[in-house]
Formats: sequence, C-alpha cells, structure tokens
Amino acid sequence: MFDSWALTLVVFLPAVGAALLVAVPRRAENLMKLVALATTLATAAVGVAILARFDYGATDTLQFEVDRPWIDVINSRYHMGVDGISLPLLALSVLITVLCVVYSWDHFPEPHNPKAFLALMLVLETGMNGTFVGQDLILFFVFFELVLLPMYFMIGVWGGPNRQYAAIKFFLFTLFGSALMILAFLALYFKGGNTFDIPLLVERGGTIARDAQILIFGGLFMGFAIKVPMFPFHTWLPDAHTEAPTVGSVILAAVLLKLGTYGFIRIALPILPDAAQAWAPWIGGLAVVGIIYGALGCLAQKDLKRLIAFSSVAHMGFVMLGIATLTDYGINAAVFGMVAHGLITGMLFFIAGSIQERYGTREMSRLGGLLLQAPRLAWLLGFCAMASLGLPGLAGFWGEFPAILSAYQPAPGLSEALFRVYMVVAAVGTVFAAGYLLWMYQRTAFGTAKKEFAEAHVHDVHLPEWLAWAPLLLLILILGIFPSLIFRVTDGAVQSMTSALQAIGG
Amino acid sequence: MYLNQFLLLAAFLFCVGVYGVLARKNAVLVLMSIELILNAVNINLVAFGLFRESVAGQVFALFVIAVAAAEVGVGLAVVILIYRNRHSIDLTEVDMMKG
Amino acid sequence: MLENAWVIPALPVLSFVLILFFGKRLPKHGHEIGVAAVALAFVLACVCAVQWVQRPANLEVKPGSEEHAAAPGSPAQANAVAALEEKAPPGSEGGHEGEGKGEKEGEAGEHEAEPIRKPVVKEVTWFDNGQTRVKAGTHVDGLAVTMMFVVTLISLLVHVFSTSYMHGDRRYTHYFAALSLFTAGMLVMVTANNTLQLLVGWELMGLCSFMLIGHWWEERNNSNAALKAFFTTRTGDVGLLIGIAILFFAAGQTFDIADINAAALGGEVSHGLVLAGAAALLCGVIGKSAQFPLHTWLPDAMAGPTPVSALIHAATMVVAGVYLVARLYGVFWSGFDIGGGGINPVALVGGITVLIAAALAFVQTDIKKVLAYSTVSQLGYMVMALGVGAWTAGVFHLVTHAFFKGLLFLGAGSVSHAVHSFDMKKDMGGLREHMPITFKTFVIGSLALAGVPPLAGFWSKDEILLGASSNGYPVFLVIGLLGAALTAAYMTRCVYLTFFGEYRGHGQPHESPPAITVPLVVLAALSVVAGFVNVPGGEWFAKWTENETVLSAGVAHHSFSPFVALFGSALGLLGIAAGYAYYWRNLGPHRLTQRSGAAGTGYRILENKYGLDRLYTDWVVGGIKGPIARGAYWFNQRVIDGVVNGVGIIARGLARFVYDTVDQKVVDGVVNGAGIGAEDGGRVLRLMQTGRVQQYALFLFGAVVVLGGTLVLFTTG
Amino acid sequence: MTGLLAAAFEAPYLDYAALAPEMVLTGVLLAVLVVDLFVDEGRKAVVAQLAGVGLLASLLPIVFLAVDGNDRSMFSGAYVVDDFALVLKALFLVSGYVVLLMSADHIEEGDYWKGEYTFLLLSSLLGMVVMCSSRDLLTIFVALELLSIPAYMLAGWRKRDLRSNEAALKYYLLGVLSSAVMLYGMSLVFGATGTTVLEDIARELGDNTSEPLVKLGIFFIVVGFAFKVSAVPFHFWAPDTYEGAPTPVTAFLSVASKAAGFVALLQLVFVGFFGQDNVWQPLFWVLAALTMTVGNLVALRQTNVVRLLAYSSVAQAGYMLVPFAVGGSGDAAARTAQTAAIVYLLIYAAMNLGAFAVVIAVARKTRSGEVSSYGGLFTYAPGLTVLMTVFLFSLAGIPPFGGWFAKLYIFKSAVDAGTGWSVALAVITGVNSVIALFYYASVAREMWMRPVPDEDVTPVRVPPALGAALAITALAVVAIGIYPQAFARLGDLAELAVR
Repeated sequence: MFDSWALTLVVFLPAVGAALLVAVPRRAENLMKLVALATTLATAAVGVAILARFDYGATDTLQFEVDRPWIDVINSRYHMGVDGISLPLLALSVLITVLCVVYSWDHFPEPHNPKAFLALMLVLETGMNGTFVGQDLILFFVFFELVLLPMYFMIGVWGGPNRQYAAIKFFLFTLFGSALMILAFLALYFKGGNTFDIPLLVERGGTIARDAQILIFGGLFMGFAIKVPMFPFHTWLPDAHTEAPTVGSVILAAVLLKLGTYGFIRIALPILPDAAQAWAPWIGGLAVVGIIYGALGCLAQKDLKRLIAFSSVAHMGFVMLGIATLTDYGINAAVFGMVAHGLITGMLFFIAGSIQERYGTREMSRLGGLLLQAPRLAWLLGFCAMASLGLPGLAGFWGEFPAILSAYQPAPGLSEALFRVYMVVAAVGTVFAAGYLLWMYQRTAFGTAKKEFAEAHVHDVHLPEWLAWAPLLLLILILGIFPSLIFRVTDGAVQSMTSALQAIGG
Repeated sequence: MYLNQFLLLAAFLFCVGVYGVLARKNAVLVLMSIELILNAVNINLVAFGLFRESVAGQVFALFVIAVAAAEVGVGLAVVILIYRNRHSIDLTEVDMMKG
Repeated sequence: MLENAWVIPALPVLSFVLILFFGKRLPKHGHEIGVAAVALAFVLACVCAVQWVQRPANLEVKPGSEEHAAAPGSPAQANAVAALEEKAPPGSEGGHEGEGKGEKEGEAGEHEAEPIRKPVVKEVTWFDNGQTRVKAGTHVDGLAVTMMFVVTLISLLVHVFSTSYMHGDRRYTHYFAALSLFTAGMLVMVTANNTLQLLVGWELMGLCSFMLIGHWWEERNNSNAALKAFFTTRTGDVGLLIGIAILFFAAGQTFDIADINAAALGGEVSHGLVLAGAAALLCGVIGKSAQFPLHTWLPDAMAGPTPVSALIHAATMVVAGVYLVARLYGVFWSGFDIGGGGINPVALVGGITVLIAAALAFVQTDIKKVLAYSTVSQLGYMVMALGVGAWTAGVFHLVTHAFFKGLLFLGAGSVSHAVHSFDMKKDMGGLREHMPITFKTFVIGSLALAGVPPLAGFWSKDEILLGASSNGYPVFLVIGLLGAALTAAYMTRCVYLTFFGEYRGHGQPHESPPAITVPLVVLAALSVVAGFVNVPGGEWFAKWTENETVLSAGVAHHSFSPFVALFGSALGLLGIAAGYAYYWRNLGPHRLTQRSGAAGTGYRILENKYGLDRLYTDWVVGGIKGPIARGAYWFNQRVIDGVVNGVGIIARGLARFVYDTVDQKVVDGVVNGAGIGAEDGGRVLRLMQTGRVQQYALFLFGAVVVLGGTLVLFTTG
Repeated sequence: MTGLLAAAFEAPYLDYAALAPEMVLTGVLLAVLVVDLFVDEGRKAVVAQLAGVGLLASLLPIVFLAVDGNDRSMFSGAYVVDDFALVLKALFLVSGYVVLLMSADHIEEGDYWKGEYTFLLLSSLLGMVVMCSSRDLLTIFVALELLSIPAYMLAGWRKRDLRSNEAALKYYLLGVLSSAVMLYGMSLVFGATGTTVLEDIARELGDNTSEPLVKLGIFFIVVGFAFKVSAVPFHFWAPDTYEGAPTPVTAFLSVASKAAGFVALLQLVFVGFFGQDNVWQPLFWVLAALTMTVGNLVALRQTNVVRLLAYSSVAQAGYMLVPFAVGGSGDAAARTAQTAAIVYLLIYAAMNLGAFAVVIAVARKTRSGEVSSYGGLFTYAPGLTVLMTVFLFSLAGIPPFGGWFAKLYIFKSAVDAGTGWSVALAVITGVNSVIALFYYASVAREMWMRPVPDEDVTPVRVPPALGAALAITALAVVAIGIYPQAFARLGDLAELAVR
C-alpha cells in the first residue's frame, strides 16, 4: 500500500501544502510557517520511509513504481519510480526544502509576504521531486518546467537590486533549452515506437539510426546543458544566483542544477547510446573548459555570492566530465558530485546569505575579519570552502577525484588521449578551486574588520541557522568519510546502464 | 459567347473594385467599390452555373446579393456613426489606433 | 596492536573533536586532551614498534622474484563489512627464481637468505564503485611503524613544548585542535594501505598546515604564507591525483599500495605507464616535500608558530613526499629505472634541492628561515637518496632528521620565546650564557645536522653518500659531499650569530621553562643516539624497515665504506672550520659582496631566492588572478554574453534604429540578445501598422497578389 | 424550366434532432429580442440571464447527440452533425456563455444597449454553431456572414467612443473585403468543380490539381479565413479592433470568431481540399511562420495590455496554423494535425478568455489598459494576479497550466509529419515560444515585482458573474494542464473523416 503511494505522496504533498497555505489568512504568519514546515517535514518523512524501504540489493530496478494511465491519447503515463540514481537526489531535494523552510523562519527577504514565498517553495519542491521520480518523458518534462515559475518569482520578487533582469534571463535561457528538449522528446516518441516511457525507450533507443540519434541528442543536450549549466550556456547562472534570495540560491544550486545532469544520466545517455558516444568528447571538452573557465570567473569576482555562483560552473564541469566518460566510475562520481555539490554549495550560499544579512554587503573588499567578529560562521565558511575545493575526507572529494580518475580511461570507443588531456586539465582545475576559495576565505575571514564594520556588533550563528545547517554539515562530513553511502546506492543502477553503453562502444 | 469573356469581365470588375477600395477616401465610395467586387463574384457564379449546368451558381449569387445588402446596411451604419462623431467620412483620418 | 593500528590515528581524531567542541570549557583549554591523546598514541606506537621487532621474520623475498599468483582484494571474495582477513602478502610463496633485475644482484645476494617480517594488513570495505571494491585499512610494516613512532614522538614533544610556548594565545584551543588533527592526518597517511586513504591523510595535513601557518591570520603576511603553502602543495597534488589515477588503472583497477608496487615491479604493465605514474607522483612529492622548483612555500611557512614549524615543516608533513616515494618505491624504481644507474629525475630534483637550498641558507637573517632552507636541503638529501637507490638511507635520514631538525626548530622557538624575535642579526647573539640548555641542545642538533660523527646525522648522511657512490651515481656523491660542507658551514654561522658574540636584542633573555627545555633534551639525546640504530654491522633499522617491495626491487645493500665516511665527515668538519674561521677568527673574505661584483650578484640572486618567488607570485599567480581571470571574465561578460548582442547591433544598424535602442539594454545573453533583435524586428513591423484602414487593405491585396502569384507560379512549374 | 416545375417537389430530409441546438439557440435569441422589448430599463439583467440559460439549454441537445453518437448528414452532405461539429459547437456555446458572464456588468455599467447586445452576441454564436456543421461552400459563406455581421456591430458598440467606431470600421471594411476575396475564390472553385458540397469538390478535384485557376480559388478561400483567424499578413485589423472594441467583445472576437475561422479552415482543408496539399501546405507553412513570428515580435513592443493580448492572439493563431502546414502528408499526419488544432482551440479558448476576464476585472479599478497600470497588482489583488499569471504562463506554454499541452500537440503534429520542413517549423515555433515568454513575463513582472503606480491599493471588487467567468476558465486551464486526457479525448473524437 505504502509502496504504491509513496512517490505520489512525496511529489504531491508539497503541492497540497501549498494549496493549504493559500487558504491560511494573511495575518496568521506563524500558522503559515507551521503549515510549510509540517508539509516539508511530512514530505521528508515519506522520503525517509522510502530510503528505509528501498531495496538496496536491487538498485538498478525501479522501485515504488507507479504506472497508471495519464494521457492515453499520446501514450503518456503516470509512471514514476526510483532507482539508485534518483534516490540520492530525491533525498537531497526533500532535505534541502525542509532546511530552507527552517532557515527562512525569521529571515524572510523583502518584500516579506511569507505566504507566497513558502507556497512557491513548496511548488518548487513538487517540481523537483517529480523530476527525479518521473519515468515518463512527458511527466518529466512537466515537472522539469514546473520549477521555472516558482523560481522566476522567487528571484524576481524577493531578489536583489537587479532581480527582474536576472529572473527573466533565467527563465528565457531555460525555456529556450526546453523548447528544443521537448522536440527531442517527441522525436524519441516517434522513433521509439510511440511511447514516452523511459524504461521502454531505454530498451528500444539503441535501435534508432545513428544519425537520428545524434540529432535528437542535440535537442536533449540543449535542454539539459542550459540547465546544468555547461559552458557556454552558463551566463544565466551568475546573475540568477547573485540576485536570488538566499533560499532561492540554495535551492537553485542544490537541486535545480541537478535536473540537467540528472536528465543526461536518466534520459540522454541510456536512450541514445550511439549519440552519447558521438557527443561525449564534445561534452567532456566543454566540461573541462567549464572547470577552468568557471574558476577563472571566480578569481575575477568581487562579490562573494557571484564567486560561489561561478564555482558552480566549475563544479558542474566535474560532474559533466564524469558523465562524458560514459563509465561507471564517471557516472557514479557524477551522481556523487551532484549530491556533494548540492550540500556544499547550498551551504556556501546559506553562509553568503547570512554574511550579507549581517554586513549588508557581499563585496569581499569590504569584508574581513569574520573570524574575529563571528568565529563560528567563519569556521563554517572555512569548512565549506575546504569541502568545496575537494578536500579528501569531505563530500566534495568524491565527486571530483573519481571524475578525474574516470577520465583516464573513458568508455571503449572514446579517445583515450583526448580524455587524458581532459583529466590533466580537470586536475589543474582543482588547484584553481583551491585558489579562488582560499583567496575568498582570506579576504572575508582572515585579517581584521574594515573600518566601516570595525565597531559593528555581528551576531554569530543563530538557532534557526544551526538547525538548518547542521544536517548539511554533518552530511558533508559523513559522506566524505563513508562514500559508500552513496556509491552503494548508485553503483548497481549505473553499472547496468553503462554495461549497455559499453556494449555499443566495444 | 465564351466563358472566358464572363470571367474576364468579372476579373476586371474585381480589379476596379479593389482600386476603388484602395484609392477612394470617401467611405461611401469605398462601400460601393466593395459592391463592385461582390458583383464580380456574382458574374462569376452565374457564368459558372450556366457553364456547369448547375443551379447552385445562381442560388449562390442570390445569397451573395442578399448578404451584401445586409452588409452594406451595417457598413452604412458604421459610416454614419463615424460621421456623427467626427463630422467627416474621410477614411484616411481614422487612424487613432496604430503600432 | 599491529592489527589494531587504526586506533593510533583514531586517538588524535577523537582528541580533535573533543577539543573542538569542549576544549574551551576545560581548565587547561584543551591541551590536556591533546597531550593525553598523543601520549597514548605514542605509547601505542611504541608497543607497535616492539611488537614489530619481535614479530617473527618468516617472509622470504628474493630480489626480482616478484610474482603475483593471487590478486588480492578482488570484490568477489571480499564480503561485506569488516572482513578481518589477514591478507597473504603477494609473493609469499617465494621460491620463484625470477630474472635478475640488475647488475647489483651479486651485492644484494648477501641479504637473500634473510627473511623479513610480514606486514600486518587489516581492511574493511570502504565503498564499491564500478567493478572495484575499495578497501580502507591499515598496512603496518616496518616503515609504517617507524613513521608512527617518529610522528607520535615528535608530536608529543611539540604538544608539550606548545603548552608553554603558546601559553596565553587567543586561539590556544584551536591551536591544539589543529595539532591533533594534523597528527591524525599524518598517521592516517603512514598507515594507509591504499593510495586514496593516503591522499586523505596527505590533504588533511595540507589543511592543518594551512590552518597552523595562518594561525595568526590577523596579519596579512601570515595568511598569505598560509595560502601560498596550500596553493603550492596543491599544485603538486595535481600530479598526485593524476598519478593515483594512472596507477589505479595500471595496476588493474586497484588503489591498494601493495598491489600497485607489485604490478609496477612485475613487468606486466608497460614501462611507459609506470613512468608516467612515477613522474606524476613526483610532482606531488616536489610540492609536498618542498623540492626544487616548488620549495618556495616552506620558508614562508615559517610565519606559523615555531612548534608548528618543528612538527609540520621539519619533522613530519614535509617528509610526506619522501614517505610517498619510499612507500610506492616499486613505481619509482621501475618507472625511473633507479636500479639502472643513469641520472633520474628523483635524484636530480633531490640533488638540485640540496645545493640551492643550502646556498640560500647562508643569506638568511631569520633563524627560522635558515632552518627552513636547511630543511629543504635535507629533504633534498632524502629524495636524492631514494633516487639513487639508497632506500634505507633515505628513510633513515628521514628519521634522524626528524629528531635533530625538530630539536633545532624547538631550540629556535626557545630562543625566540626569550628574545621575542627571530632575527639573528638584530635581536640575538651571546645567548649561550643566558640560555645554557637551549644552547647545548642546539649545538648538538647543529652538529648532528652537520654530520659530525658519531651523532645521528653522520650515520644517515653517510649511508646516503655510500649509496650514491656504490650505486653508480658519482655526480650525486659529489653533490652530497658539497652539501655536507655547506650544511656544516651555515649551521656554524647560525650558531655563531645566535649564541656567540654580544647580545644585540632588548631586555634580559632567560632560559625557558621545563615544558620547553625537556623536549629539547629528549630530542638532543635522540639526536645523539639515533644513528646507532643502523650502525654498520648491526643494521637493525634496515632489517626492520625494508619491506618486500624494496627487496624484490633489488635495492642494493653496501657494506660500510670508511673512505666515504671519512670524506663525508671531513667535509663537514671543514665546513665548521671555515665558519669558525670566518666568524670567530674573522678570517676570510669579509665584505666580499661589496668588493666583488660577481659575489654581489650572487648574493642578490640568493637574496631574491633565484627569482622563483617573483616568478610564482607575480607572474603565475598574479597573472592568473589578474589579467587571465579578468580577461576570462571580460570574455564572459562581453563576448559570450554579447554574441547576439552583436548580431542585434548589426541588425539595428541595418534598420537604422541604432540610436533608439541603445538605451534598451534588455539583455546581454544569446537569448536576450536575440531579444534585442526581436524588439527591433517588432519595431519595424509596427511601422506597418499605420492605423489607416486603406493601407491595411493595400497590404491585404498586396499579400494576396504576392502569395498567390508565388503559389501559382512555383507550384505549377 | 418546365421539367423542374413539373417534377414533384421532394422536401429535403430534415433531421430535427440534429438541428436541435441551432433551433434552441434561434428560439432563445428570438425570445431575447422579444423580452427585451417588454423589460424596463432597470431590469435588463433579466435579458442576459435568459440568454445565459438559453445557451446552457442549447448545450443539452448537444450532449444527447454526443451520447447517441451517430453522424447525421443532411442536404446531400452540405450540413453534417458529427462529433467534430458537436465538440466545436459545445466549445462555441461555452465560450459564448463565458463571454456573456464577462459582459454582464461591463455592458450594464457602461450604459449600453444590453438587450440588443445580447441578441447580437447570440446571433453571432448561431453563425458559429452553424459553421461547425457546414460542409458546403454556400453554407460556410452564410455561416460566416451570420457570425461576422453582428460582430461588426458589437465591435462598435460604444457608439460615442471614437476608438470603438474606428474598431468597427476597420473590422468591417477589411472583413467585407476578405469575404469578397473568399467569395471570388469560391466562385472559382465552384467553376472548376460544378458543386459547392465539400465532399463532392474533393472527389472532383482528385489529387494535387495543376489547374492554376483552382489553385487561385483555394488560395483566395484560405485568404478569406486567414483574415478571420488574423493570420499575418491579413492581421492588420486585429490589434486596432481589439483595442477599440469593448473588452468582452474583444475576448469574443479573439476566441470565438477566431475559432470559427479555424473550424471553417479545418473543414475546407481536410474535407474539401485534402488532396490539394501541394497548394495549401506551403501556403500555411508561410502563414504559420510569419504569423507567429510577426505576432510575437510586435507584441514585444506593446505597452497596452489589450493590444499586447491582441498580438499574442495573432501569434497563437500562428501556432494553430502549424498543424495545417504539416497535415497534408497522409492520413495519419492529417489526423494528428486536426487533433492538434482542435485541442489547441479548446485550450486557447479557456486561457485567452481568462486573460481577458482579468483585464476586465482590473480595468474596473484602474480604468486603464496600460501594462504599467498593473504595477504592484500582487499587493492589492493577489487573487487576480495569480489568475492572470496562470493565464499568461498558460499562453506561454509553461506547465502545469493547460497551454503546455496545446503546444505539445502542435510540436507533436510537426514532428510526426517528420519532413525537414515540418521540423524546421517546429523549431521556429520553439524559438517563438521563447520570445513570447518575454512579453507574457513582462506583464507578470509588472504585477509581481513593480510598485503600485498611484499608491492606490484599494482592493478590486470582482462582480459575481465575472468571478464565475474567471473560475470557469481558471479551472479549465489548470485541469487541462494537470490531466489533459479528458480534453485530448475531445480532440481525438473530433477528427473529421479524411479520405
């Protein structure tokens, strides 16, 4: 009973919560927060139950599957399920939303309006969870797009000074990608025997002619690569991140960017193995360019949040490099990297938000001496910076190093020499990462406060912040020490996928 | 008589009507030009009806005549409306909304 | 204890956590936890050492007989968690008469019969990824035991020293937490059974080094030094990462160090691959162990508290690179063909480092910088030793160096504790009377460093020179001898400036409290006696530490050569004598730098540290942070974001609407740039919407004519 | 002649059941006319209520006919009541009902002639309902005029408003011209085939005629309806008329009248000229690409909401033309294309009517149609803002609002056809939907992210009728978006039988 309803619950509970929120009277702010918190907690509880009941021995099969008719006329079904690849991401998504609600508790950005803010957050969660469990292209598409609107408003209404521009830019870029993506989906529908069902298409996709595959992959690539975002489609990201309210940045970084990479792993690679072979060198190339380019972008930043935003470009470069190798190491690393980046960069954005709240600025040249004024906050920033630069023993490492490792020996059929060059470039990227993060840390945390803030009384971390951050910090550490927590979930699913891929290449 | 001659006449009338519509500033003259076009159609219909030995052409023509009468009625009403408000029926002056 | 060696790194980890969370509330602000944990770890390390020595030596290894019957660690056989199997070491079957590895086989033959101790391995499954099961665990052999002993000992002494030295520091608790974490990192690294775990420890140390160098981060210089240390080692780590990746695949998808060594020596892996792996790892070594040309961070790292310099930047962390070479010796041996006797990169890097760093030590006025360059130079010795095939000598030098260099740094700390400065020329001199214990121990350390027999440094250095001479590396013998003379000379200068002459500083210096002097005495004692662990004839150290990899590679053992020993110590004494003559007797070419242009130039080159710092800081880092990063960002904002902006601009020009739209800075992206074009398109199209009904009619008929005409013409033809 | 007289008059077969919706509607509109004469000026609301009930009543026979399920054909195929006809009749009647709801207070408060207004609206609706069954050139012509002539008058309903006059004039003149062009085309087709019944025309023409006269005829007919659906370059009247006409009328024109044009096109293309795809496919390709591109581009520059929606509806027409441009390659393609067009029509009606309903509601307070007057709407009318957002983003095709499914169907028809041209058109459509987002979002931005222009934050009062209209449309849009199956079924049902 639970198993067949679990995914429906995890996806639609937040939507129900949002509807309830709308019914709460305007004045009852505490009630709104409670409703939102209860909803996200309930969703998270379902998530935990899913984690508990998941059969870890069969991660390559879809579990908690629901497969009911939805839009018969186009053979699109309400088909949802989780396997080892989607489970960690689903868990990440439900966790992050709870934490965001907690963090927002008395931090609602201007113009306040907690009702709308929380409702949008819940709708966002529906979209994110749905994307990770949808096993039907149309269902996936609907959820994939569903996240656009709430995020648009979140940035546009609650964002920084340049918010309207950033919001529309985010929206236009993503929509452009998804317009081509939906065309690719339709092409798959017709080429794959009139079905949108992902598992079915995975079985049939290999039979599509190579040229057609390559074209269709192009459409998918545009959709996903913009969302990731890969160089050179990344320009929406720094703007969106910089302008978004803290919670928006966190969700954007932690979960939304993953939708793109997840799309590659779930849809593009397994359904179109031949095209994946053909595209992989280009994807890998763009990925490593992104790594270096993102790092250089970071080094040029003066704004703390924008720096973190650019670092996402670099980190997602590692994820994409892992994916481009088409090997199990690479894709395992990619999934791990997605989770780790979600935790770490999410945390960094939280901290950046808190710094901005305390100092009213994110200009690194005006900051300094955070370690003196708010030592705990500064320590956390340092911890996350270390995690972000891929310090072994923390989560970031397991997304980064295995990706580099896998580039040494890409899937059969891909040029080893080329990927080894990518490997070296990516490894050099780790130095850059250390560079910009420590440099950022030096400028914000070390030294003494600048004159304007010398007398300022700065709060150290408060309770809602601790509550919201503790799980992330713990997870960063725990996953860093016990990577098998993720690898054992993803490995089976990834192996069954790559074995199919390699059959093509070999 | 050949069918062609009717068709050419109709086409000629059509063109005259079109010219009138495009060139006259006076709204009433424009309405009359439209009548010319409709009559071109009628000629066509009747000619084809004969040619095809089908009564449908003539019936069609009758319908067109009737409908055209109604149309012109409405058209004149609109023109009168404009005249009342503007005291002019110069079509080139009616351009409040554009862009 | 050998099976449960994981406890030893776990103790300082625990201590770190406890200090971090509860340290501030404790009466001693946390140092009690740190000291206790490290002391316990030291005791356990001693227990390990004793157990290891007592362990029956029943593993026979023949040089060049590396054969791998069983591929250990295959995922199939390992079951779930805590597989407490004691892995049968590869090649334990023995008896396979492999092909001779090199011409040194005859000499190596004398050890052939002597069995060694089996390493103790304990593993648990860490994670499964792809087809590989990665196991975490401890691999305890002689090398690891030695390292554990050295690390815990020095760490303990430094902890004790710090309780006094750092007393009253505003981040006293954090300091001890970081020390604990550092100790943990180092212990994790030395006990690691796989390269990944090794990397974890390696980077953890880097982090702690960063934290401790930048301990007084209020000063910009200190945080700069911390960043520089981290970047530089991280740059080297690129090689380490790549090397680990290469070796992972070269050894058949395993991180296991024993397997990697075995594969590298086994000959099944192509030489090119092993060479690449070794070269990549060497980059990591160069970064971490401050070898030329990435040695520049170490002198700057002296910005940290002095005990930290003693522990991290002299005795332990900086030898991690040396340890890496020693641990993965199979890779380096076969990759660089060390047995072959040609000039190889490892020896070359070490040799160059020995000389250039020793030369730099002469021009320093900061006592810690002298010691820092000395450390760089001595690390060069170790690397060179490993590079010329003198494995045992390299490792042995690592140990003795830890003692006497730790001693020297702590001594310097003691001095600075008294005079509140590190500047030998301005604030020291004549301290011999004020600080007798410090003075005596410092002199012992200096003599040991200078290689004066029979102190520890003499024995280890002698073995290195011996190895270089007998393994067919005469060039490095010369370098080593030259280095020995230079070392002796600059240490003499250092001792003179610090302890002799007139006191030039302020106030009245006092001898330091026992918490500081006791560690000095302990280390001084060790500096005296440690050399005897491997005296010719006994050579116990070699028997305890040399492992299967080293033996099966066919590392040569040489009998004591009086000639080399004599020559080496003579040169050392010569150096001392020269220093004595120059400083005490005021002989020799004083003021040479002013008189001779060439000497002046040389001095300036040394003062500028060969310009490497400028190259790195100004050109490489400055270039990347400055023009390159800014350029990339400019590219981002103007070019990528502007591509279609540009298209839009051209479109506007054509449509003669350039001026109207400049203010419409709608968008700067591809999509948005298209937006500008689109808006202009909209503007043009709007012009057609004139509002005149007859014009509309004209368009209607016009369209009919054009479309209809096209249709009929083109579809009929 | 004598023969004709002598022959016994055989009355054509009349299936009264099939004609029931039209007859009920006719009865209601006559009743409205009569009742209006006897009702006092103050109680004219009764007339509208009567009309509303009448519209719902005429839906009943449609339901019965649909349940019965038989196709009924009269006048040798000139008038057919099949599922296609029933689905679209229902669409017109429901849209008419919603427009009536929207008009109720607007017309009353504007001191207009409420009774006549209702009567004309019903007349125009009758024309549309007839259009759905017309499979004959003559019937189509009559239906077209029946739906157009009242609409000309409705456009000029605010008699003293110069803009309204102008709207009527432009609509009228261009409407008449285009119907003249269409008639000319019809005369040519009639001349070529000797019949006016679409099925017979199809039989007579055969496959892919090479007769230039026939091509011209088809072309002229298509042009007549291209005007009706405001396809570029026959769209010039639309923005001006939409802006000048009373807003409910604009809503009616942009939805019902446009839909009628598409209904006629569907019947003409897929029944009458199906074999002639060499003529109409390229024609529609050009029209579709031009229409959506021009509509969207010009919409970007609009500052008036009604005018913006006018251009938006031009662009939407472009999307709806896509299936016509790709539907000729075979039976399957034709079927997908028809379904796509019909589904789009249904969904478009809901979302566009909804958007206009919000415009009417907001204008009650702001008395302005400028986009800038929507500034900060969210702060004082959150409900309306959310609804407007729903409608706008539905028009933009963002899930989970109905529009995405409509657009998906359009894409599907294009990809299904599978030719290079069709895929190219699909890509053009995709790019256009991104451009379109920009102006839809600009209205949303105004509402959510900008300050209130005049600081006046008194809430907007929404009268019950208008509220009902909003509720119906919003519900439809969201329901379609989340569970499109029900509506997609209608689209499938409504396929015309293609030979």
